[in-house]
Amino acid sequence: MGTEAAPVRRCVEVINAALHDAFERHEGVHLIGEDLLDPYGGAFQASKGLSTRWPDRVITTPISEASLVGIAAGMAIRGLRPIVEIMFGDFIALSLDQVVNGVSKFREMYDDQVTVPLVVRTPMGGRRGYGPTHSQSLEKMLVGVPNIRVVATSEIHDLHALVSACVDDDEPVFLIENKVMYGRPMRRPAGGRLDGFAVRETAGPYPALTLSGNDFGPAEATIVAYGGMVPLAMEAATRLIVEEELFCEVVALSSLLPMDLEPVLESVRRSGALITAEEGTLTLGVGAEIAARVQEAAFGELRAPVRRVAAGDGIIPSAPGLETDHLPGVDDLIGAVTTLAGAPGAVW
Amino acid sequence: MGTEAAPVRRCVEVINAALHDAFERHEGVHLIGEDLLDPYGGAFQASKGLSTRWPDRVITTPISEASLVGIAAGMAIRGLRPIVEIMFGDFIALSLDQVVNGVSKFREMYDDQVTVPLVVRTPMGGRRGYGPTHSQSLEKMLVGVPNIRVVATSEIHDLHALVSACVDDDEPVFLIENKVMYGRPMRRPAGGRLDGFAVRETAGPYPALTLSGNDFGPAEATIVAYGGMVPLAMEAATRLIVEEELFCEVVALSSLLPMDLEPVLESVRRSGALITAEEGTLTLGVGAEIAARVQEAAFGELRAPVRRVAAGDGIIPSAPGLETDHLPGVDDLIGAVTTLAGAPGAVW
Amino acid sequence: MSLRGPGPAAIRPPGVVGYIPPVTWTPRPLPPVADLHRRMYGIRRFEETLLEMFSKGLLVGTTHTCIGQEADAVGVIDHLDPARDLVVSNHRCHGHFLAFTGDRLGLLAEVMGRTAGVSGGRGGSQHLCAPNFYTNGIQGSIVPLTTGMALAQKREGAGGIATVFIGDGTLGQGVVYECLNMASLWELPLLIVVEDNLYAQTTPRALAVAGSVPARAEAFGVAAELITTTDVRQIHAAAGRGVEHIRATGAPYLLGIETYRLAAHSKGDDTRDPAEIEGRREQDPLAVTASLLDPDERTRIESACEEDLARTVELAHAAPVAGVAA
Amino acid sequence: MSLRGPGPAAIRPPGVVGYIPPVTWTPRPLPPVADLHRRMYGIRRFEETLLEMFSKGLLVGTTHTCIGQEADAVGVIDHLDPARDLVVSNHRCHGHFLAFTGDRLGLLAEVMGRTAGVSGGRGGSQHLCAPNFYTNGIQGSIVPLTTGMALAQKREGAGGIATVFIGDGTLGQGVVYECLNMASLWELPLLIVVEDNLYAQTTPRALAVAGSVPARAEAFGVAAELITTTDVRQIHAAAGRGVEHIRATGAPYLLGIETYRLAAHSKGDDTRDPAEIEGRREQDPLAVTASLLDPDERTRIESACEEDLARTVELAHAAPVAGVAA
Ligand SMILES: Cc1ncc(C[n+]2csc(CCOP(=O)(O)OP(=O)(O)O)c2C)c(N)n1
Ligand SMILES: Cc1ncc(C[n+]2csc(CCOP(=O)(O)OP(=O)(O)O)c2C)c(N)n1
Ligand SMILES: [Mg+2]
Ligand SMILES: [Mg+2]
Repeated sequence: MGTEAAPVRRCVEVINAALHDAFERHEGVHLIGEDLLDPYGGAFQASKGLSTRWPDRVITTPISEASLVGIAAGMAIRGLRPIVEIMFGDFIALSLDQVVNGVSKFREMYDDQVTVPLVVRTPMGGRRGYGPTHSQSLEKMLVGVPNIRVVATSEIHDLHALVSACVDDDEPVFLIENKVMYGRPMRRPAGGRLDGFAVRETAGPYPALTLSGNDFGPAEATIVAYGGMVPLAMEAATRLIVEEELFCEVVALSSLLPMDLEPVLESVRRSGALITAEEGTLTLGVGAEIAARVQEAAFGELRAPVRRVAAGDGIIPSAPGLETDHLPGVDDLIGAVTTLAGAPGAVW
Repeated sequence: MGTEAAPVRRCVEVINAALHDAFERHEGVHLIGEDLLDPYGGAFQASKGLSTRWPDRVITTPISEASLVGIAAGMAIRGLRPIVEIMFGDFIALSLDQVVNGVSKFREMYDDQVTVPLVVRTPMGGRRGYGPTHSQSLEKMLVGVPNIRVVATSEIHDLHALVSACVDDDEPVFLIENKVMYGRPMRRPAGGRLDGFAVRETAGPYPALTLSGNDFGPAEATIVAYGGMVPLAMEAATRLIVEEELFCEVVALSSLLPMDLEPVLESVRRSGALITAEEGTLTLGVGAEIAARVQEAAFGELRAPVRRVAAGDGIIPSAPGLETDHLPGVDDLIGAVTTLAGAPGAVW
Repeated sequence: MSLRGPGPAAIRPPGVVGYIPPVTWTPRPLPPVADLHRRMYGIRRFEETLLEMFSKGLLVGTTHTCIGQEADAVGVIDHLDPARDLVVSNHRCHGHFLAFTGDRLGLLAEVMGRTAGVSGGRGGSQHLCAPNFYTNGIQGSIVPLTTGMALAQKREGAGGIATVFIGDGTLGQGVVYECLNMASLWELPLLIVVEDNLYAQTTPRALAVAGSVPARAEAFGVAAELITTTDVRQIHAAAGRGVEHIRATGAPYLLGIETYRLAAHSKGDDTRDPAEIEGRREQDPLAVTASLLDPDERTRIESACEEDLARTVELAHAAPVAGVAA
Repeated sequence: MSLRGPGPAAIRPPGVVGYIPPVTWTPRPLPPVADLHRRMYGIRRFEETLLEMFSKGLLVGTTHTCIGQEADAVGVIDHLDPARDLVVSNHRCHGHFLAFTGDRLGLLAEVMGRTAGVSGGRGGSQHLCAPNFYTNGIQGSIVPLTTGMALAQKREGAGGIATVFIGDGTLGQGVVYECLNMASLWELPLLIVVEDNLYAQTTPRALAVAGSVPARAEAFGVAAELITTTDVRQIHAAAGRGVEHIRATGAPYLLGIETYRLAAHSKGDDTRDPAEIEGRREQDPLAVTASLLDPDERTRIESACEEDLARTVELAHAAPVAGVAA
């Protein structure tokens, strides 16, 4: 089940392989969630094969999201390493009491007498016509909760390493898996390059990748993105080079909480401008925290305010045309970069 | 039950009077929640007397927070005006599925065929030694949810008018009532002055108050606060005048969502610097959204980055000394103002 | 001296029990089988058409058909008065919607993402709204919603009933029991219909539902009945008993119907043994009614349905697409 | 042909049922009444001391005493083995904590906000942690936590039981039923003790609990018993039956104990009729045991307790205050 088995694999296959690997490495790893058993292996098939190989460590559950995360917390405190699969990220809302008033509190509230090494994996994101309750990007509801870790996958991250890091982490981790990403091939930099971009990747379990179209020369702007917005940011950067001869850097984060913005600040030192990109709704989205931190840490280096590109503050409609209008796209990113010279404060 | 009945009343009494008034004005107003019946009248006594006067419109419930907000949504869609009392704001986490995937979605998702005119009232805040699960300021979990309104009370707002506005609103409103505030006297500006400050108040149902120690002359900084941080910001501003001869403006918001920052921007035009003050934890707190908006809208007018004063990202400990250390206080606000001249980016 | 506290008779929830109890209703006799067949056939063909459109790539997103379970929708909803009763449904809601509203075009346009859809294209298959009809795709969360609506109906005093349809899998959600408790305490006119099709998505009931479904209601003091049938006449009779109980007493009721879903959970995701599905086809509710009909009458009914449906499809195709500038 | 799906015997949850069942245990005989009295008296006086300290302004925050309910803690927890069993409790947790750990100083220091407190002063009265003991102040949420711990214990195979204490009011929380369902399906060694003291804060049971408490467990296939007593001997016997059931079958159990809280919900917030409270004093569990003891023995036991407690108070006062630089 090594990562290098096949040259091109869909992201969901890599996640699946990493889960198999985690089950092999740790006796304590258990998977709990809905519709996990083979031949189905979870609604997005990320859990395929696990129940066949480890029938006593894959626990398919009733539809009881409010309890699942609490059950996992109990398992984790007692020495197991549970992984919870919440079928759609929208349903994380049902678990938030356990997250806010339990999982995130136990270690500190119990004076470090316990650890809660659990992983909650859940798919987020739209663009599949699933409508208002099956398309959201609700990671914003988690990033404000102290003492947990929130990690986002993207197709250019080493997903095998990322999933492994989450499982090995002694803190509770919420792993946000983008739905559209599942079906796309994982693409990794080779020789420090990917798709014509020069790439730098930070060290540590939850790396950020910085992509530059001109070998980290002067840039017009930095776009910080995560999850499903990463390929869109890359496409925007490519089109800006081709169509406008503007060079942008793209920073693809994996750790949303704790937030380590050093790669963003480093890029902003070259570009002097930052655009945050996220698929969730604008207000109090992840971009708000990034903007608040960067305007403070890089006040003297910003030649324009931090701009946020996000979904409008409303529902994600079901009809494809309405959904596309609602979600942030490549054109929105390009527009944000090209209007950087415009009047500040015009749009939020 | 008029607002002018007594010159000095505790905030909880004003809220209580406004609820009585709402029951009188609208047949459809119902109160639902735990331990509401007289003689108790709710854990903080805000609902006192209602069950005696309107026994068939005050519904005391089992401990079922996950359902209560959904029940209220059903009542509201069918033409009633329910008010839900969630005993402690910490328990709102139990209701978040109904908020995120129901209450906030119905009107838009159902193509404006319904409205959901409900109010959820809940006390937030610490400084009472109640410990990690009964002291939080979780309004941040609500402010990121599109299509709802989040309103915060403070002791210098006209609480009678504010509560009435919430009940009259056709959108779902979450009213955050500060616990420490309950027991303090409501203090209103008279002749445009309060406690030595000149005061301007915006029009509309959810006003913001701007306080100036030097009649809106040049100011060192603007402190934007809400809820229980309002009196602390006022105290900080007073001490800064007395101890440092620094004049700060304080903007006390009531509407956290939708966020109308015009009064803040107006004040920043005079001060050139903004400090956000909130009792909740820092990361992705309300201050993040304010900072993100203001740095964009007032980019050219800020002489320093927006600074955030908030609780540390962790639990609220129970021991009084630990709790005081953890929560933001007057000294933190004073420190933020006096170090404004310092190096930007030093602290978050 | 007993340690028991004051009993329910001594203390009533003052907030709710004081309401005027509902009074007038006329029990619904069983409609002619031809009529029931027509309604069920209309639902069946509507949903088969959706699946065809999906397989042709004419639809995107998701859909959950009630193929095999049409008798539940038709048998229960016949008892409801669209003017004063209301229905709340889940992801598998097309049958309930069509049985309650009859608005084929509004539903098809919605699933096709047209502005003429009942939710303007915003909601899609799982998020329908029409007068006295609402659906949502979050399992379980509709039960509190319906409970609140039942409370509003009790308050209104017009004798209306709030009916919510949930599946066996949704019995896993705790809010169901929170609401059984409150509906029982407050004596709300709430009808919970559990369509137990033996599976939740891929999960067989035995892996998700312990104990007994009616006992779960009865433990909260809610009257309940479980029937095992796809015969719309039996379902009609059982639903009649439930509705009568609610109209007469004002108190809630749970009706469990053991049935079977003949199509996939949504589109192609079926992990059940094909032989098992085949074995269930003889209980297809349409086979039951068809066997009772004169073949000519049946043909007449079904052809009329097909014509209606074809017209509906045409109209929906012609309707403006939501979110696309004209 | 039946429409019923595959029964529980045909399909078991593979993830959980495969575990090694717990095997060895020795049933606990009833300890001497003197011993039981000593334990209950220790809890009583500890909590009365807390209330005194509050009224003198020596404590801030909140506290919930189990005055009148001590027999539940002592009678149930006597059956548990602190080395392999675990206990999770709620806001009203001092009695459970003391019965399980005996650590008076750790608890007092915690409530007084001292670094020597069991949670370092971070948790306070409702958020205690000690080996195999955990509490949280959110009603209901501890039931999933305990269910997960029971699962871990089953996995471990050492025969441990996870016990959770909840109140009658907490039966309003849906997660209780989610977990009854899962514990039943997965055959988890979970003991749910419902301390039904007839009130939730100010709410009498009749306004919050419909139907029957044991029936709520049985509906999910969980064995249950309800007893109405404050006699620690009877509670000990009933808890023994529950623990024996779990150790023998591996399956969960619910024990309901109808009791009465003689003090306020937390400090001064009592809305009950004082006459009602007075009437309950003859069932004070300490009165029951005291009546069985030789007066001299009782005096010896109680004086020893008082001395212990006085020493504990002294030590706690001397301990460093959390968050205040030395
Ligand atoms: C809260 C929540 N969890 C999970 C899902 C995903 N989901 C959709 S349908 C379904 C199965 C529902 O089973 P059941 O209640 O038996 O209804 P059926 O599909 O059999 O009609 C699941 C798990 C959901 N929509 N909502
Ligand atoms: C989720 C939640 N809702 C409300 C409360 C506030 N509260 C604390 S104790 C209590 C009453 C609990 O009643 P019961 O379960 O009967 O236990 P008792 O206090 O009688 O021991 C309430 C409502 C809480 N702590 N958690
Ligand atoms: Mg089903
Ligand atoms: Mg109680």
